[in-house]
Amino acid sequence: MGLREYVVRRILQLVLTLWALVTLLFVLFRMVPGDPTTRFVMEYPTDAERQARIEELGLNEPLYVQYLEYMGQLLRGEFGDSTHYREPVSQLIFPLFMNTVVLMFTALLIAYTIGILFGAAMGWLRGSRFERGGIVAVLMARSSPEFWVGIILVWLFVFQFGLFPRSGIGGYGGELTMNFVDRYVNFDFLRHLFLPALTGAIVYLATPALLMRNTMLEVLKADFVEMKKAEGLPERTVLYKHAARNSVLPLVTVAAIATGAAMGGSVIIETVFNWPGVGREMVASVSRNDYPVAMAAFLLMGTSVIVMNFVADLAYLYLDPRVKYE
Amino acid sequence: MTLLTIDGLKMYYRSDDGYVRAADDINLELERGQTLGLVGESGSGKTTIARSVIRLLPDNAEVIDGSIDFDGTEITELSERALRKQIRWQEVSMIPQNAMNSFDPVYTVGQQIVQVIRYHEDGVSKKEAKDRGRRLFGELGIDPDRVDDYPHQFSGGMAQRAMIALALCLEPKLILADEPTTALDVVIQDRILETITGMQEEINSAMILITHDISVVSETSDRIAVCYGGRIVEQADAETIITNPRHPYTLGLRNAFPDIGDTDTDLVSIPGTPPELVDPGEGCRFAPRCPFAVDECWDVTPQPEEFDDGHIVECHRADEADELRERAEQKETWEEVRERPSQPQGAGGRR
Amino acid sequence: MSLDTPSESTAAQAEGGTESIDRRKLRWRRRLNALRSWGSLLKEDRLGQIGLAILAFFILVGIFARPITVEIGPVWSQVQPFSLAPHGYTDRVATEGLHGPTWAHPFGTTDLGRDVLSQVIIGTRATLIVGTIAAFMAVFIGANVGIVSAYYGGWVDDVLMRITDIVYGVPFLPFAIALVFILGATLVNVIVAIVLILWRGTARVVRSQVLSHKQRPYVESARAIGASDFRIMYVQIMPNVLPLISLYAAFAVAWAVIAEASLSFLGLGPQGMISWGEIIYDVRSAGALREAWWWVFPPGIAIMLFVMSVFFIGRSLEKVVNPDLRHGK
Amino acid sequence: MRSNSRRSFLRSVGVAGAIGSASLAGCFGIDEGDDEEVGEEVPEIQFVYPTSGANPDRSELGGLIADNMEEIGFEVDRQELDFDPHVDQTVGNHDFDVSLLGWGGTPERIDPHIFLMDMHHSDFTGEGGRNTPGYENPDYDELAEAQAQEVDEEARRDIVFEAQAMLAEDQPRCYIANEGGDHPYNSERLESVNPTLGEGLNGFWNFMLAEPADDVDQVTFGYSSDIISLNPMQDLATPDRQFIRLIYDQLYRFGEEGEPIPWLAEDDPEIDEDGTTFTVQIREGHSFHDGEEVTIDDVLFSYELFAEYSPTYSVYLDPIEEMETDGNEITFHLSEPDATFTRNALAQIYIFPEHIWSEIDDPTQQDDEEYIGSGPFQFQAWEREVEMQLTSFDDHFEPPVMDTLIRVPGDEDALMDQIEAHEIDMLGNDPTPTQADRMDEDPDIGLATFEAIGHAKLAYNMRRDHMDDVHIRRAISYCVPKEAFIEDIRGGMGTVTHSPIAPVLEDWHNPDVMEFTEDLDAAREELEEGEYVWDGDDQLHYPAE
Repeated sequence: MGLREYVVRRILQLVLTLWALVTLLFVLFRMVPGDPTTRFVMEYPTDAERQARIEELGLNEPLYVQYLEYMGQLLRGEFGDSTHYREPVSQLIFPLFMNTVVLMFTALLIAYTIGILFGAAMGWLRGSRFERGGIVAVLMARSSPEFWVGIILVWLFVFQFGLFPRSGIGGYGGELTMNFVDRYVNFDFLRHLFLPALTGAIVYLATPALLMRNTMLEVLKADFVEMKKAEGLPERTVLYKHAARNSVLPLVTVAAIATGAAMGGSVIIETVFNWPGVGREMVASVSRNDYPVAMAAFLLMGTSVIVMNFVADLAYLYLDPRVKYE
Repeated sequence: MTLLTIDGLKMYYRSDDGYVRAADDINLELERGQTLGLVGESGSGKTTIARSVIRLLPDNAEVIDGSIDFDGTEITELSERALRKQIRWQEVSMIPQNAMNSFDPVYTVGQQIVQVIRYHEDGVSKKEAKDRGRRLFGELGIDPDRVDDYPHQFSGGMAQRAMIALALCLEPKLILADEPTTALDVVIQDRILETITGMQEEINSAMILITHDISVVSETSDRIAVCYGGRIVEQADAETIITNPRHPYTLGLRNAFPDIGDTDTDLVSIPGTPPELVDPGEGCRFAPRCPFAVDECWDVTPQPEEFDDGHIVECHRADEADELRERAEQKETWEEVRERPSQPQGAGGRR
Repeated sequence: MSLDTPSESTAAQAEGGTESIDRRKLRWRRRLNALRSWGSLLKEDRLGQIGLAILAFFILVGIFARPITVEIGPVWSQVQPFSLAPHGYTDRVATEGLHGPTWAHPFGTTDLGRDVLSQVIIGTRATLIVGTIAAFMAVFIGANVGIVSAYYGGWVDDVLMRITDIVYGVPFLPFAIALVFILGATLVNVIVAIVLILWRGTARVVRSQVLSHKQRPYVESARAIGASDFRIMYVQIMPNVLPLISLYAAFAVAWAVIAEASLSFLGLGPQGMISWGEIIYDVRSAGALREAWWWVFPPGIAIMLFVMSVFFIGRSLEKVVNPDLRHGK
Repeated sequence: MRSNSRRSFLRSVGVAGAIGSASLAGCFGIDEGDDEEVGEEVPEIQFVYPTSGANPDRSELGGLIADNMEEIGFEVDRQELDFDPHVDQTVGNHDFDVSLLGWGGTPERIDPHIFLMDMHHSDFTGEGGRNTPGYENPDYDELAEAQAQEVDEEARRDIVFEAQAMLAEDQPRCYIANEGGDHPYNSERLESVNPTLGEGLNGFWNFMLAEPADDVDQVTFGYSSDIISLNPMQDLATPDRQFIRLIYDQLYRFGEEGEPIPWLAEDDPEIDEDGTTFTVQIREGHSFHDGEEVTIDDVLFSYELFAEYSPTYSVYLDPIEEMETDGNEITFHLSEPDATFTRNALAQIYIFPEHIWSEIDDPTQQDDEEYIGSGPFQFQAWEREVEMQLTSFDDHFEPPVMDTLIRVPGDEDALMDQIEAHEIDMLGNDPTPTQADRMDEDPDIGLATFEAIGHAKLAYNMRRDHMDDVHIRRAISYCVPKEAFIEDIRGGMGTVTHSPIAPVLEDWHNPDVMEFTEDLDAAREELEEGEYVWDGDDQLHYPAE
């Protein structure tokens, strides 16, 4: 199978998976007991008015019609209107998605930077007390659900030391802008970002650290590591510039997959820190029977997973050392 | 003038079953500009001996006794930092067996040459360092522009030349060449070897050439030491070892390669496996494979004995060498060993 | 490690049905080999030992947390009369609510005057039940999908692997949240939500491992003497991938427990029982996170320890599956 | 949740220690259950109450009520539901026997009309109607209709009292408590706050009168959900209304005591003798946020707009036959006398700028991104789930004290933490008893206490035969630990009630109605009176035929 054929096949598979996700979503959210008008039931004195609302939302159509309409809508790049907020879902969800991306990207960036350095050190010092302790520490972090890590951090940094704000994405009363730089690149935002990002970083640290350690153990068997030592280069140079540099390649694919998965994992962190992101919005919209928003949020998270899995596969193609170096 | 003196070196490896005596009672001397051939099977300790000079050994290696004097510096007592900064590559460089795998695949060869030059020599700019690499490439018969290539873009022979360039870039006093041609095509082997010795003479550095192939060292070395079971069983100038060896193991080695000695003899390999080095006990370590072993050989460890000038042998029957030499040329002599009931060996695997 | 012993099994197969006892012995030996090699590894693996000890502790706590009564119609019998938890998890044992640790209540009391220690002890059960059942079911499905997919290949493989890919595209927690919210927060729904996603990992790795086993001589010779597909898959190949499956089972337990805790934390935990995640949810909804450390730390630490113990065991199992990870010179 | 726990709230205190040892005793057993001289078993009671996620206090209360019901011989099918499914199943589909829900109270509901009419009149028993119990009593219907048309306050009060007494005896619902509360605020940053009846710090007069400290130029207000929409032509949740009325003015506003006071209107409406004509004169010289003057045409336009498009308010405008304007006066001609017209129509319809809204094709869609009104606050900016920014409209005839108001939505527990961390200034939600205790001790945090007019209540589904018996309903009402709910579960926040009209509404509340408090003996007596019997297992049965 040639490279081109592989990529084409992989893209077809991507499309199939997306279609399946959309269909799954549709089925899932049509299983909801009750309907979106429940929330307003007290506001509708008569059945007729409630019925009118149901018709307005198109919920009286046969399921397959609703399904086709939903698919058509998505193909046009629309998510429909929120039944709760009565406004286009896209308008509501994209700022939230951006918030989530910024949060999780920061968390992963920290996790992978520290994880890789830490994992490299563990591999380098194999069999040492440092390695054993490191493994236990990393597993301990990974064994803690996100909410637990978040709660500890809040307890420590907010309640005990009062160093960081409790929740939200920024101080109040500033300019509300969608401009990326104005919105995210300022001290106040970063202060709010710190704890949630750290929570994610701690939980996500284990994968790169352990993987890095394992690939390090492989790479350390390579002749060139011995050679670099023979050249008299300092240990740190050999470790980070050579051994770690070589071990890091397989991690790129893992990082891509983790990025996708993290979008879905943001739910808990966003809930703990009241972060206005797509995960928290999903939980909220599910609980108020706002299908279009819940579906869009779910779809965005699912699409992130699928696309990043795809990116990981392609990255693997280009980065596989056997392809490149032999 | 003596460059390197190894005196009574015992370099052991710790293991769960006890010490592995990888280098036991080693005595060696090397003059400036001279080439020493270190010959032996794999596991004979030749690599350990050579690498002891730069202490490039696994974490579990331990100097039990003895000294290594390199150009007035006691290697065994040197700090890690000083060793790195002053000895490794600056004074002693290395040519490994597999050049391809010995370059870091993610950097160009040029970058790796520049890196090592700039680390050891202060005040050299990147450009100067790279120019030196290009010059070396030229002298070694590689297109200088290829310094910008990645290791995987080189052929095996080219990679080995590039490695030589790397080894010579600091003009070291000693080069440890560890089976530098084994991985290569037979046709290229000789040319590479010539290149190495040619360059070595040019910058007047000494060399320890490690090989299992006695024919390689016979042509290039001034002196040859034969290793067996962690000991140097025989050493002398190259001529003596080739024409007048006294240790049965050397006799056997000589038989294993066609171009030395009489050309019409059949190729004979030495039967059996190298000895167990954990707690080897008393007795000659070669005895189980030696066709000439007598009772004394099993019980008493032979001590080094000097014959002619600098010809040192560890064998109880070294003085019977002439007779043994004749018998050793017979294939049957070695076949007998194979049929001999084997002596019980220690349990457990080798290292 | 000798997980596969093709020569043995080929020999046994070749002898046909008459020597069934020997054959069975060999088969069992092969199965036990993996276990035994884990056992011997475990002797040197401190983390694995600690993991086992913690897990055993939690299992005992779970069993003896409260008496277990089995009712069949009007007849009931108490199969386990012992009660480790001094109180029921909804019993009000203190009149004034939120209070720090005392001798009578070592983990303090909740805002509604309930004994935190009892809640944590009883919460072990939910964790054990969800963890083991969800993991077992997920691994059961995953292993079967993997084996069938790899063994039959062709369109079966295509279909099953496409389904696996699709499941890989579904974000775990959001899916579980949506499903549990929609179907209701019951024990069964929580387990179903977890299982529906969790099987995917096992399916992929088992498939790739079975693919390599499929090529081995022992499978070919089994086929040559006319063994059924079922027999080859489950009698010949399965024991060889068993260590891998048990490794994934360990991880599945960990993920299942974390998922259950996360759902509970969002208030979507199984109703009618208390779990560690739910205790923390209660702390949060009582607004007591700030001061009631005695209430929030025990369940949090319990979750962490439990999952950690499973990871520790997983790590030592991993060394059986992948001997390269073993230390040693 | 917690369905299998055997727990009686008051008993278990102190007794719990014995349970552990008692459970060690038995090993095998057979439940006995043969009986004579009893009729059919009373059907299992389908009791729907909130999950602890939806409402922890009421969830706890639901468990206690169910325990008590079991104690007196009912079999109970406990169904814990989240808010939406709960409303849908009970209010929407009438699938319940007993349902524990609340009913919010806003100033609009200070008038007894909704409580007496919509919630108990037989016209409202349909699915989704507010008469969830399906209470149909012609005598009562008469009273409910009469109070609506009685323009004389004294006379109306008598009718209202009588209606309450009737409801208490019939017990279509069991009114449990007015869940008044405490809203926290930062007393360092705010000199004073002004909690209002039923709304606490969400009240209009709080935003108007809350006084920031000297150097504080913006006040942040937190609430546990975001605003759905600021367009009153859409369906509205209470939090939406609470902010719409800051931006838009009405002819009359509910004053601090809950009485309509002239706002855009110059004076009280002139009502003719038969109560069918209302004339209102509007204030002159007031302008919208964009500088355009507020005219009588804007008023007329707004009333027409609401009559046509507002799903919530159009019903209040149904009695209007004709409207006419003259100078700065508007006259409403009604088809029949309406005692509630001032409260429902004049005080709740917002005045919209005609020059903007007449251009909008579909007023149910929000097209005015600037939200131009004439209210005391001006809309500035809004990002969903993040914050909404309002500033004071300085040209208003009664501008608010504060300059800037920021509304922050979020999870309740995070908001409570934020107020303690001084990240926000005041909150429109009740702290839990734990949080309230903590805030009480915090010198920087004040708690603004207010009374509620809404309540927690049980609804009995009288469409079902077994629930159509008043003895059953009363017996269950005797199972409700109202005191414990307020004192123990809610930490003292709120007041016990027995009537749909809150005690705090002294003008309308009838203090002398039949009372039901937790009393299991009285419950059994009530059942005996209904000739119910118990079998050997203490299960409740109909009498033998």
